[in-house]
Amino acid sequence: MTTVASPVPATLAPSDVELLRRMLLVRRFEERCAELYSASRIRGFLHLYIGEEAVAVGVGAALEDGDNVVATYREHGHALVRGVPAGAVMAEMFGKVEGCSRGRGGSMHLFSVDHRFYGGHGIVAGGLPVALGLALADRMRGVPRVTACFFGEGAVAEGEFHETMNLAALWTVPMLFCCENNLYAMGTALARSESDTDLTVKAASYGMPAWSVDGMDVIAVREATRRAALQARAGGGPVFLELRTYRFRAHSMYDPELYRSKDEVAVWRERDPIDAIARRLTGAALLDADALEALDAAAMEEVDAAVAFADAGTDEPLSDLTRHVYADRRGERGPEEERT
Amino acid sequence: MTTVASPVPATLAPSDVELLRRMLLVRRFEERCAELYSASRIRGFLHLYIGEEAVAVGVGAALEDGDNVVATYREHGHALVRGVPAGAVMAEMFGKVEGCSRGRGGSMHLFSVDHRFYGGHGIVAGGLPVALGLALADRMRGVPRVTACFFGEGAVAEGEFHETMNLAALWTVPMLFCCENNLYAMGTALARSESDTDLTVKAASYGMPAWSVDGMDVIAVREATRRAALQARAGGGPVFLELRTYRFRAHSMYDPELYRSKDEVAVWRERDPIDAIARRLTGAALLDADALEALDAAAMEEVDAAVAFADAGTDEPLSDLTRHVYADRRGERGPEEERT
Amino acid sequence: MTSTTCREAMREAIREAMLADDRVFLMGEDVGAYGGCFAVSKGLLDEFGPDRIRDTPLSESAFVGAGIGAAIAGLRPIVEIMTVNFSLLALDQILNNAATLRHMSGGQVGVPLVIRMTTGGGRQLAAQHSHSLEGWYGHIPGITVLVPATVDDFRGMLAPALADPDPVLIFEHALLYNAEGELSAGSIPPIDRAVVRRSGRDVTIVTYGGSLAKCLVAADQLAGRGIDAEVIDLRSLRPLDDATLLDSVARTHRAVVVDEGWRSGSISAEVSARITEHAFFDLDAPVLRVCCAEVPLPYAKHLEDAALPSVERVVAAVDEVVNVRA
Amino acid sequence: MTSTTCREAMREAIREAMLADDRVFLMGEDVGAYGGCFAVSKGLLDEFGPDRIRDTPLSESAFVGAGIGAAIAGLRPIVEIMTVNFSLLALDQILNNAATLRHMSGGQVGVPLVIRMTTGGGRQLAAQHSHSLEGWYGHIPGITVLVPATVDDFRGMLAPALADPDPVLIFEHALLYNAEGELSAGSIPPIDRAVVRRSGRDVTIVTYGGSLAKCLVAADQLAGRGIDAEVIDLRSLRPLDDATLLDSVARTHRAVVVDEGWRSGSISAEVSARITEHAFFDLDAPVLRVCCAEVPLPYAKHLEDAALPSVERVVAAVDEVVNVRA
Ligand SMILES: Cc1ncc(C[n+]2csc(CCOP(=O)(O)OP(=O)(O)O)c2C)c(N)n1
Ligand SMILES: Cc1ncc(C[n+]2csc(CCOP(=O)(O)OP(=O)(O)O)c2C)c(N)n1
Ligand SMILES: [Mg+2]
Ligand SMILES: [Mg+2]
Repeated sequence: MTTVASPVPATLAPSDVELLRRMLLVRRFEERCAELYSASRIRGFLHLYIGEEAVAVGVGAALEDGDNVVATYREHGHALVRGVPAGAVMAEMFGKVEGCSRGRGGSMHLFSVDHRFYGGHGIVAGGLPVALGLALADRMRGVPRVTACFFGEGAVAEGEFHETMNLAALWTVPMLFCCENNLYAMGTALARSESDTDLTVKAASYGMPAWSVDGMDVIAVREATRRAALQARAGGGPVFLELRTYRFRAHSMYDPELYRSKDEVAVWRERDPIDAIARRLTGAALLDADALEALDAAAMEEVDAAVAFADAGTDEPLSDLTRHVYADRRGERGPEEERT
Repeated sequence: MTTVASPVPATLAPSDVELLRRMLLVRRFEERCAELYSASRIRGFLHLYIGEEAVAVGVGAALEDGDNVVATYREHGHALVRGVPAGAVMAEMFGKVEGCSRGRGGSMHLFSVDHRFYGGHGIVAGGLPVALGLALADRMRGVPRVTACFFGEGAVAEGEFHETMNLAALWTVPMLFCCENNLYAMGTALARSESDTDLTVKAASYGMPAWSVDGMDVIAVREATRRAALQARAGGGPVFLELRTYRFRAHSMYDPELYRSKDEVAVWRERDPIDAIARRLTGAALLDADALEALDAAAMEEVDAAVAFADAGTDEPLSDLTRHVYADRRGERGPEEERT
Repeated sequence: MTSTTCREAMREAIREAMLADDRVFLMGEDVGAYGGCFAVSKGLLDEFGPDRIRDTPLSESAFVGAGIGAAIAGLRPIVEIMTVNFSLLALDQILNNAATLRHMSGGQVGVPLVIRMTTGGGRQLAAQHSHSLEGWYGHIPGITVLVPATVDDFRGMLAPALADPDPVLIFEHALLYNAEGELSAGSIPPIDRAVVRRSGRDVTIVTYGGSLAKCLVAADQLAGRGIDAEVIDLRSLRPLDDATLLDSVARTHRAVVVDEGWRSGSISAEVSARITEHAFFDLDAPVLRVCCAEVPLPYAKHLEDAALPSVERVVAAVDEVVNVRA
Repeated sequence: MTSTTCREAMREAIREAMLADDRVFLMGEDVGAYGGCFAVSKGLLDEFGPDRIRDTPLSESAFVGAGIGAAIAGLRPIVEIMTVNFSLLALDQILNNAATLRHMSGGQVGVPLVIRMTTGGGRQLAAQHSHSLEGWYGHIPGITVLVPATVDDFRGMLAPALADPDPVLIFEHALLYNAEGELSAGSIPPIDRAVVRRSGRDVTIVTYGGSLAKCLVAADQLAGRGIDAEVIDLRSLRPLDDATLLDSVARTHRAVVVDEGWRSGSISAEVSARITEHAFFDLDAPVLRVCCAEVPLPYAKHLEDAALPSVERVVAAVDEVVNVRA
């Protein structure tokens, strides 16, 4: 019930290089997104995860293939970590039918049911009740699956968050509340949005175990998530994970960042989660400069390939505009077609 | 911050007889309401407060005339304690223009701005944000007024409750959260609606002081409220009061009470708050049997007079149906009148 | 033929669905221990247990969202919202998620969810308990909006709604629960079809749900005066069955639309607009509407009665369209 | 005359109101430190301080409700909801409280509250950020719904809205913020009046907000082909100014209604129904509607463009009504 730091294993394994690989992929992918946004190839809202990669990668590494993930509009990383192909994600942002949501969702609404990746939600806290329902279904059927739901610390002020916390705990569903506490909701600092800024206390008030984790440390995130998932999967009910992190970039592409100082950002940048894990792997002799370079080059290549894939994508025919409002077999009784 | 029982003064004052008088008035008024409902003189939903009188009377006794009160659909007692004339309340339930809401609100929507009594709200938790706004206005203007908002323990599961708690604490508004914990929300026992049934813990998670009070003890309620109001009025921010009580009657007139045992009700009835204060006053030699009888008779008389007043009330003319949708001066630009 | 009430008909429909498919469960405030706030689910807790007759706390947004998630996961939840008035608290989940997820995910995420709620006025419950918003919900693409008016439809609409791959909202007028009727043998017409409840040649009265009975009474009164009204029960507000409407108007050349929602922006406006769009030259008179007065419903009975559509107002509107001359 | 943008016009309107009346304050997510999510309130925090330019947490229901309470208490809050999409979370407060309290209290409790929010699509923001629900809000008695389309109205509507004793919702189409125009000297017409933005004899195009510019372009194109279209800007969706509409249709005998909401149950349906009800025998053709396709708006630009009303579709609809023959 109390707030505890998660135990971090003393030694790293060779397989932990994979964590670095994933973080690099997410980082390079998003850097390219920013360029493509400036070039007007990507439109709409674009929310970058840069700086927060240890969270999605750490949580993702602790989940099993059969688990469910629900995320926010800042979800490129989560989708990639989940295994959604970078090409399908990029094509989505290009508005192509080869996109993981057929170009209908864009950056904020990545979906891939094949990967049990259930969005990509644009309403703050709006994904939480849906995740509760996914977990409830598993609980009712006795399926040992965990549903991880990501949300920002800003969502904690929303009523939907609290209703969901209570129901999840009351019904002991196998759900992980992965709170990405990056200290800001757009321009609103946590202390200006919560009367008590210790978010784990709120979880505790539902009788839900709540752990605070260094979200810049991918290993710590993974280990905490593992433990939480084990507990939830075994029928122990939901766990609240506060993942303390920071976004290095603006909230979205339109944000003049009036609400925080360059210094503050600089201090956090020194804790870059990619540098951190790279350093530790190097220290443990599991990585050297060449290997790191190779990993980075591979990430770049994957991103290049994704862009090429998206570039080669096709536009959905206009005649399909009203498809997928209802399941296809209902086409014949959909609402009246436009007359003009 | 922690849950504390409120200090109860050792001795009663002669003026405390007034508390008993008010509780008797509320009780007799509502007993008559039940009869009038059976006689089809009152219609719609009717939610009786019988058993819970110590809460409205105790809180009310600690408030000043200039304070604000917001209540639920179970608010006859709160309105009466606030000084809304029994006749105006009864006339409201008779649907008469002499009713405190001109017959438009009925039992669930008593209003009297003259008494700073702001309803009478039918949406569970829906009055809380409004009360927050009333208190915010005072905070912004530096007016030393307190807003007391009543709500049931069932409301604690609603998102609106949590959003309001957080904002009230964050903005340190002078508001009292008066949670009438009568253990049931319609047929839903607290343990089946909250994962943690200690409601004060939830308040604490907002950094809000929270006290649990015996809601069957009118003196305890008054004293706790006094202390809370003092604090709030002085700029100390909101206080959460859990008032532990019980409703002796059905949720509304339609409730078959399948969800609790007769025995449980009987046990609580032994703690009837009116008997309790009468006994204590008698013990303190501030009341004798004759005085009690006289008080009761006076209450009955007041109720009789209220019924007579309501009976003599008039129906609002049909031509006024669309009045009060907008302020009168807007009559000329209201929405299109019905054609047929 | 068996006589039953709309309440029992819906309860039987739920029972049957629960027995036929173990993916089906019922969830909502007080559906279990209390027996349902309108006693629709009375007895079902004993029969199916608390897992499948699932009482929820007062958390409209979370339990509707939970229904969405459970539906996505392959279950077939029936979520009961006590009344349409409280559904506003869940509107984010209904509109931004239930209605939207399939399209937004490019067809991947279907939400086979049924949401039932009571609607309507007429019981002196005043402003916050008397809304008729089913027509308003009809504006939302991605959902289907059903409005049963007969015991057959209370009995028969749930199964096809549960079989639907997309969210279906069923609005049950609270005054109908005690209405009795004979159950027909056989199945009901497809849920997306309007039905002619009374044939007539002189005017088409279009209505649904709680107003159907009033319209049928009005039609009888009109018949006594030689005006032969056809009465159409829409049954579904989204989609609207234009074909049945237009076919009728092509024969009668006059129409009156009756619903309990506020007039401006009502579903009656949509019906009127569609008739005009598609059958303008068939019309001998403007389409008229009989709706709720544009006020939050007052408690006082005489005011509430005056606000709601009445037999008299339907008759008056029909008289007007029948007598209209250019 | 001064050139300005709709964004600056609204900012100036807020500034002016704050300076004129110390009961006025602005409250909403990121209105302060962030500078407003659409930069409308940029700079106001420095000028007025955090008490009156009040940042709120993500709590739409509570801060809208707080606006209601503060208004009841005698302040004049301007509550900003970032976009209409998130207003669904506050709908209980808006409909069950703001719109209802005066009536339910028998006239005692007035709510002089202004709620501003952005609306509309066209920026590839996809389903959950692109709704146009202002017409839907027009269904609710007790509120006023304003839809400014010009710099004058962005500049001029706030003051009368704040002076109104009842809740006023202002829907600002996000694509208009950068739109530039000359501010007229003098005051705007009353906020409940529709305005003829272009006179014409052959057909009436009724529209508002984000669609006005498209309709004016369409009218120009039509003029090139000899069709003289009158363009009416509704300005207020509740109340609707029937008189201006009917006067126009009495002259043109034909009408097309254009709005960005979903077609079924749109405010265009209401406009169509009213024209038919009141001017049936003036009409030479059915009233047609150009609305959003009935889909949650897709991200891909070509699909979004196809879904939204366009100049081409307006022109096509006008062609249809102008050429219609019985
Ligand atoms: C209900 C709702 N209100 C407002 C917004 C606008 N908005 C988008 S992101 C955001 C900030 C959210 O902050 P947080 O939850 O901390 O997530 P972060 O962006 O920091 O990852 C806001 C206010 C929204 N999308 N949904
Ligand atoms: C939002 C909402 N949901 C459901 C209801 C129906 N309802 C009315 S009272 C009630 C129980 C409320 O219980 P509680 O808050 O404990 O207050 P009590 O009735 O015990 O005083 C319910 C579910 C409602 N009025 N509002
Ligand atoms: Mg954040
Ligand atoms: Mg209770």
